[in-house]
Amino acid sequence: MAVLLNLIFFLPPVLAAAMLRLPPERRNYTAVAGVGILTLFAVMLFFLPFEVRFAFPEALHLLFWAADIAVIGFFAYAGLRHRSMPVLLLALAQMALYLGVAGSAPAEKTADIVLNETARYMFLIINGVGGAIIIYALHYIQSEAVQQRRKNGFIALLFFFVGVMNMIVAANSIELFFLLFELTTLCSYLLIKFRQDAQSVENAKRALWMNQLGGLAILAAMAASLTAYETIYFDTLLSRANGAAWLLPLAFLALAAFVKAALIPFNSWLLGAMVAPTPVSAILHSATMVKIAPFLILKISGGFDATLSFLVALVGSFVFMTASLFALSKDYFKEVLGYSTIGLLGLMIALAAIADPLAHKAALFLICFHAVAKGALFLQAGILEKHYGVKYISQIRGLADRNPLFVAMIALAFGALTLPPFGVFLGKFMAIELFSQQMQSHPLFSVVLLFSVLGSVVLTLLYFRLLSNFYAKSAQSAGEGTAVDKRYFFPAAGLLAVLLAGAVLSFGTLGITQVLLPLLLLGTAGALVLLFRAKHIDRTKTYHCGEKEQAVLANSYFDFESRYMKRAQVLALVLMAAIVAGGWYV
Amino acid sequence: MSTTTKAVDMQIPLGAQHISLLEPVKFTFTTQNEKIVDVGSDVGFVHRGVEHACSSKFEFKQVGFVVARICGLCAITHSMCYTAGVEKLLDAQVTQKAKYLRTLLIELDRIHSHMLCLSHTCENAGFEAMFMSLMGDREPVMGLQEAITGNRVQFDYITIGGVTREFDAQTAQKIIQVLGQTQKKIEGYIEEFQNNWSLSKKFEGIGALSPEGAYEYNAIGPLARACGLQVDVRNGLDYLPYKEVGFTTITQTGGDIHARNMVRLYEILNSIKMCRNIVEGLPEGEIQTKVRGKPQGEVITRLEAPRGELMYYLKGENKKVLDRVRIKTPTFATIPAMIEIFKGQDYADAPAILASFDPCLSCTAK
Amino acid sequence: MFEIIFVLSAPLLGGMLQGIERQLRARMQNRMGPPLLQPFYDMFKLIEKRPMIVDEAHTVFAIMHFLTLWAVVAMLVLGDNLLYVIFLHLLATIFLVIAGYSVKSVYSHLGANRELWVLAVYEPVLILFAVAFYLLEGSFSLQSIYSGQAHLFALLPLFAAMVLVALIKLGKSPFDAAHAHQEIIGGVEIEYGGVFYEFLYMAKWVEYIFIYTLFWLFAGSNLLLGIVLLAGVFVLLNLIDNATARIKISDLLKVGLIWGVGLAFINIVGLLYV
Amino acid sequence: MFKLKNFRKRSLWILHYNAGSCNGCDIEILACLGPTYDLERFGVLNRGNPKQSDMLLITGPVTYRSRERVVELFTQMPEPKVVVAVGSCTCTGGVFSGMYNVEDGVDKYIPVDVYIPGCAATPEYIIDGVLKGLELLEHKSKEIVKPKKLFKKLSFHKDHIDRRGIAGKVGENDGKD
Amino acid sequence: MLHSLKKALHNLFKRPQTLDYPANPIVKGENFRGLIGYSREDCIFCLKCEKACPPEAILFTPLPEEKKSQKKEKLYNYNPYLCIYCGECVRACPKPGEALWQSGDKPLVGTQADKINQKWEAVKSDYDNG
Amino acid sequence: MEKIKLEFDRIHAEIGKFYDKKTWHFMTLNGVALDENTLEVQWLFAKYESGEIVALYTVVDYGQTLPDISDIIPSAVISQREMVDMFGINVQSSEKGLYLDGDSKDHPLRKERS
Ligand code: SF4
Ligand code: SF4
Ligand code: SF4
Ligand code: SF4
Ligand code: SF4
Ligand code: SF4
Ligand code: SF4
Ligand code: SF4
Repeated sequence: MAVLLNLIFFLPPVLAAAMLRLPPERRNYTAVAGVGILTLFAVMLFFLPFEVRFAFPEALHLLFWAADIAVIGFFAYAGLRHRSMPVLLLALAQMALYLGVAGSAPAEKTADIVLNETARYMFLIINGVGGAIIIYALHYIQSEAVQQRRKNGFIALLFFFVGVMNMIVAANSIELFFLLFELTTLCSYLLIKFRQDAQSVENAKRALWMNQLGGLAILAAMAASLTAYETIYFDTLLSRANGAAWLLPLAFLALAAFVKAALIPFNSWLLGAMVAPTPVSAILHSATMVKIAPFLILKISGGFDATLSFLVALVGSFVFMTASLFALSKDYFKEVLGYSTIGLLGLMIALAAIADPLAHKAALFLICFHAVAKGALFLQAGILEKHYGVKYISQIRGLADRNPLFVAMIALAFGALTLPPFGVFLGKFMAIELFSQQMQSHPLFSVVLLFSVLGSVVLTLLYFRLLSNFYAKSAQSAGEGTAVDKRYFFPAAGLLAVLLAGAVLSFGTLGITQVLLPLLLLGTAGALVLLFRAKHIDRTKTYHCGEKEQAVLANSYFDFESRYMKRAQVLALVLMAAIVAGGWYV
Repeated sequence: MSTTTKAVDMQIPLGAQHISLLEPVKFTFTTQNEKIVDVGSDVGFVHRGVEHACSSKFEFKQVGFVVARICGLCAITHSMCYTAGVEKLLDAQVTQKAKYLRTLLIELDRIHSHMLCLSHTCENAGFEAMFMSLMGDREPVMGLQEAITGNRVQFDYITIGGVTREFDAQTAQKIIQVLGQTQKKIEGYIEEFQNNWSLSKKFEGIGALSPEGAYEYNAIGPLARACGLQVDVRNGLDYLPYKEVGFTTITQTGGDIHARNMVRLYEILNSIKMCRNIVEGLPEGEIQTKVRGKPQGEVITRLEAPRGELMYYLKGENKKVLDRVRIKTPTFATIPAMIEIFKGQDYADAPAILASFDPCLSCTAK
Repeated sequence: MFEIIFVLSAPLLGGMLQGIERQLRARMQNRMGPPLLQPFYDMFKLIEKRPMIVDEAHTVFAIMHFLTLWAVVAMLVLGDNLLYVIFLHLLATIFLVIAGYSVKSVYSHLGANRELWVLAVYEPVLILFAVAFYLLEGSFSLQSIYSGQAHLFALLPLFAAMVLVALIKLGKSPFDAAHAHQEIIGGVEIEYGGVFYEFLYMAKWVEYIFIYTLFWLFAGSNLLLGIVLLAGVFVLLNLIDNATARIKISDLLKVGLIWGVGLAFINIVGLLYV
Repeated sequence: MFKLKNFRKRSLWILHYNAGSCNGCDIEILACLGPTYDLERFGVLNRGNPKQSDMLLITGPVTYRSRERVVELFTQMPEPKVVVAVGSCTCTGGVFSGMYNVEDGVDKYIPVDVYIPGCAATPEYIIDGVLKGLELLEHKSKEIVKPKKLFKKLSFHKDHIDRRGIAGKVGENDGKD
Repeated sequence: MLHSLKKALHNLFKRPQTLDYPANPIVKGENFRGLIGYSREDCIFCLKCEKACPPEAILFTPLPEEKKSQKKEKLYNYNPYLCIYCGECVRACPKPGEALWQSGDKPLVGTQADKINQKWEAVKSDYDNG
Repeated sequence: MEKIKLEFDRIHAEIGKFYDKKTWHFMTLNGVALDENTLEVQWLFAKYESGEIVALYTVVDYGQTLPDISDIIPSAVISQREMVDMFGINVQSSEKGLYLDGDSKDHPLRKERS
């Protein structure tokens, strides 16, 4: 099995290398085959009945050490090249801290790699959803106006990213985790920069230094862990810190997670990533990068005490509410999706922070289904941009008339984020129950509950509003109702199929009627919309006060973001500071 | 790359047909988030051509009945204003009793018209019960008008030289009794309009006109008086005995819907007082004097209709048909003000603001 | 068995309720009012009208709105999970909102938009309502709520919040901005006529049953209290409707979020300490 | 056995349009909706929406600018429907007959089922008329009644006014919705 | 708000103010202005009423040939759907109350079958020709 | 009613000089067709305090263009539009179509009509 594990770690980099070399035709076949194999591995590993742990040979450790130095060095170089003070300074700080930590780390005999249940789920998402996105990207990237070499590089990077992700979810050594964390930062930096215009470079720099902060937090966690618990391994740390009062390492790790999850106030890096080609957003939001955050919290929340658990949940739910609210102010489709990702990550983190098996299950549900649904949505956002030339919600109006099937697919993806019986709904549903439960022992959790209730309502509102735009009639619907390119269509449709199939998973938590009834209703609605053609029924015009002219329609809009962003950021920062303080004193 | 949603304008039509409208008028509100930023209007739906008909088709004796049909709500003020003008041109004398009776009817009309306006404003503010209640309490007043003139709405009571009917002692008693009841009801409404929480949300500070704006836009009637302007044509009339029957000018400050409502409510009380004085102090005498001759010359007469100043300009050239009849109606001049007031308000308030103007498009467009 | 009959006849019962309400309202307004069966006369008339539609999807969504609401009531009455029922109720609202947007009519769009905003007020209250029962009963199971004791007195603030929600959901002033007749002529429902309007009309009846059943939960298994409670709420809602004007949607949001959600939240926190 | 017909006659939703009246009849319609006359006893509701209305209450002699709106509203109402002309000026033009901007009664444009005389028509007449309309509604078949063309036979100033000729296509769905 | 609440509650236990017309007829005052009444016997055919009437709701048309008898007798036509019930005709009439009077009767509601406007058109063309 | 004649060229200036918004209430703009070609145009004012009425007037023929006074008196806009409709005289920056449809060639209140 360790072989399989090693394969899933090292096949992607190999594929990445292949992508760089192969001519386009063969490149595509190889990529599709590679994705297939990876997904197969992930599925096989998923059904593995036991935990796998092993350590890498010493030589590899040295390689990792060298890689670390190289990556940090590259960051320093990037800082110099872009004349970005934060990047340079952070790189230097990281270098110093890393050398200090690595130098003083004791020799431990523990597994570097641990394959537990959480990791198995993550494999599925990373390889399944990530794979679908890569396949989609194969065609998508061809329409970019760059040289073929860079297009290949793009695909290669995506593969490499998947590889890194595969390894990070199984990493048990914090040092290794740090390296991979930095590598994801690097990947995202390169991907965001892909189009190389001023905006892209600017946003890539921002993503870089913010994520470096996360790296720094991990280094700080390592340092703290070394001083108090003399280990740089997750499992050892958790077992030693369990019941202990001083939880600073965990607090720092949580901070790193917050940065990766782009929680407010770090939200700007993820939103800035929108400048890159759509597959980048898709892969960042669904399968990779940001998912590290809830995953990390899941990993370490076993060591949380009640206060830390509450504080992290508070940050999570607070961000859930505010990010959902800010999403309402956005018109750019991908940004709306971005904010909603941030919000849902907040909820995942809040759930993951509760040391309770059910909470972990809920968090996992959310992670998985959010990944699938968001992946699908981003792919569809890409189709909207490339195929229909639509980027803004206000332009979306009336699309349902032109391509009902496509819109039904989007509707399904949105539905999967709010409605029963889909996974994300299930997560929210369980969250409310869990928080209510927590409340009984820890009354302050009522605030977490309130935030999540409001957040989930606002999010629902957001999705409805968005969705209704597709069905909205407008005076100005342009373009033709052509079929969407198959190469775009299939990855998205595949993900949706997974979503639907996933509803089955909720059977344990929901009863049969609870699962089937909404499916039936949705199905009827969909079927009726597609099939109901009342030829014999007369048509009338819409009522316009007896006048004949055309209506000029528009949505209402809001400006929560510019009004409340500052306050939200300050509040979130205060809460995060409280976490560090809590880790120190409690 | 900040792409916060842009301000997109939505155009909300109100009219020509709309449930909150009694009369056809068309406003097109350009709104952002239901806030009105611009208003387009079309007020000409009810144009029938009365001015033209009055100087071509109808003889001057008939015109009184025609101009009454410019508007059913203040039909009596139209016929009064016209008749006063013609009487001036003919140099006719009218008995004191006829003058008193004319005033009585005009004030009764004001009572029912104000109550209607208030109830319509409440209906448009979504207060159905208040609409019902006011409409119910208005009925006795309508009954009085029918008892006196023989018709509930178009009284056709004033003729050149006097009035058509008088009433007996029994009716007089009934008038006093109904007025007493109505007064009590109105006092109740005054309290309710001041204290109802939801009405304060709907009316206070909404659709406000400043005193400056009132001068600027030539506001008249309750609209101006709600801004504190002392404008009431009844103050200086020579052909109706307002001074004797206890008229006072009612003003309020604030200029919002609430102030307009209060002006109307207090004016109803004042009208009730005047009516009572008239019925109790009705002079003896004939109600009709014979009038001869044909109108000759130019005259302007003014009268305070429920909605404000009504003006007639008549020009006769010693013929049966007048040379020119110019009617300036209360709402006519305030349409620019209305459009100004709408801006910056919520669309949700528009129907109530509109109703609180008590606009009369049928007379505006004639 | 009783439950099943109740569910099947929910629209009819709602219609009766509306008939009584129209009569009650009329009497409060000092007039005779329509006959008790008026809603059904309306129904039969609507069915007889010549069908006219604006757009197919628009029509379908109205039908789905009705069906979903009915399903929601079924789940509620048959004793499912309270929280689940409340979430499923969202689905009904989605159909309505999309229906509102799917025609090129200003008023319909305004109505749909407002429908969304009022959702932001009542949905949190409803969820907190479910949570309150969770805290008291230990689960969201409606079965146990129906057979449990009456919680009205532990949940008085929440009860007040629910009255607010009921006013919003049943379209009564002061909180009926979502389908304000004098502004947007019924909002979402404006473009429907004939049979297709009938679905929305009946959906309103079902909505009555939904809301009043939620109130029933306050009484638990106490039948007498339940009946008194429902009658009281019924009269109270109509009294409020008859004593207030419609406030604007922005005011509604403020009042609803501060008072509705506020009261519900305070009640829940209170439950933890009592 | 119940028949659908038995039920229909007691529900009547109205749409009111003022086509240039003096408001006299309109306020009497309002009075009818008020508590003293309470039309809701007969199931009457003022819907303000042609699509949900069975009866079109028209007041006013139909001014030139109103005529297309009248037809538009009429066509948006689904059958069976009745049109009630309220007030003398609506029936025949009343005092306004022959004025240059009026069309002398609605029946030039749409088929009128009930004529309520009076200036103003009192609530009593209006209730009579509405009940008459209810009766007719019961008998009305579902046949489609088309509005008449937009024209005025007796044009007051033929040589001055050529705008009467423009009879727009009204009321039908132009496929843009 | 309290005032309205009290009122609503109070109304609930009161008899409604609705006049149950048509179940109970509405009694009109004696001088209610209804239909114009006409007596052929008393009329002197001075045509003053015709001239006075603003909407021309009274028209005198020539009698059919065979009926033509003494003096200047003509056929009285009255259109209650055109009449505005102002009473001017009665005031103009030299024999008010005998030849012409305003009754308290209410006019009948017309229907399509009554062909109101067509019939009046015919009267008007008679009048124009006469 | 006092009548003051204005010279055609000085209408705007004279009204501007005369009109004080807190003293004078602008009632309306009135037109009286004198014969087929000439029209008397009156700007009617009433004093707030005493009710005294003043008519500023001028005699024009239909070819002339009246100045726009809505910068002095905003509510005159609508009267001016009415003049355009009823008499077919031009008023600066006021179009037709307040009451009559834009395509009407008719001017009901001109002398030759009655
Ligand atoms: S005034 Fe009120 S009741 Fe009357 S038609 Fe208008 S909205 Fe309806
Ligand atoms: S001001 Fe209004 S109420 Fe008075 S006559 Fe004119 S239209 Fe009628
Ligand atoms: S707003 Fe309209 S639909 Fe809503 S309750 Fe009032 S009358 Fe009924
Ligand atoms: S029929 Fe008479 S009362 Fe009715 S609207 Fe017309 S003019 Fe007014
Ligand atoms: S809002 Fe309209 S439909 Fe509703 S009760 Fe009032 S008048 Fe009737
Ligand atoms: S019939 Fe008479 S009262 Fe009625 S609208 Fe016509 S003119 Fe006015
Ligand atoms: S009452 Fe008036 S309208 Fe009727 S016939 Fe006599 S004069 Fe003519
Ligand atoms: S005025 Fe009298 S007498 Fe003369 S024609 Fe008429 S009814 Fe006859």
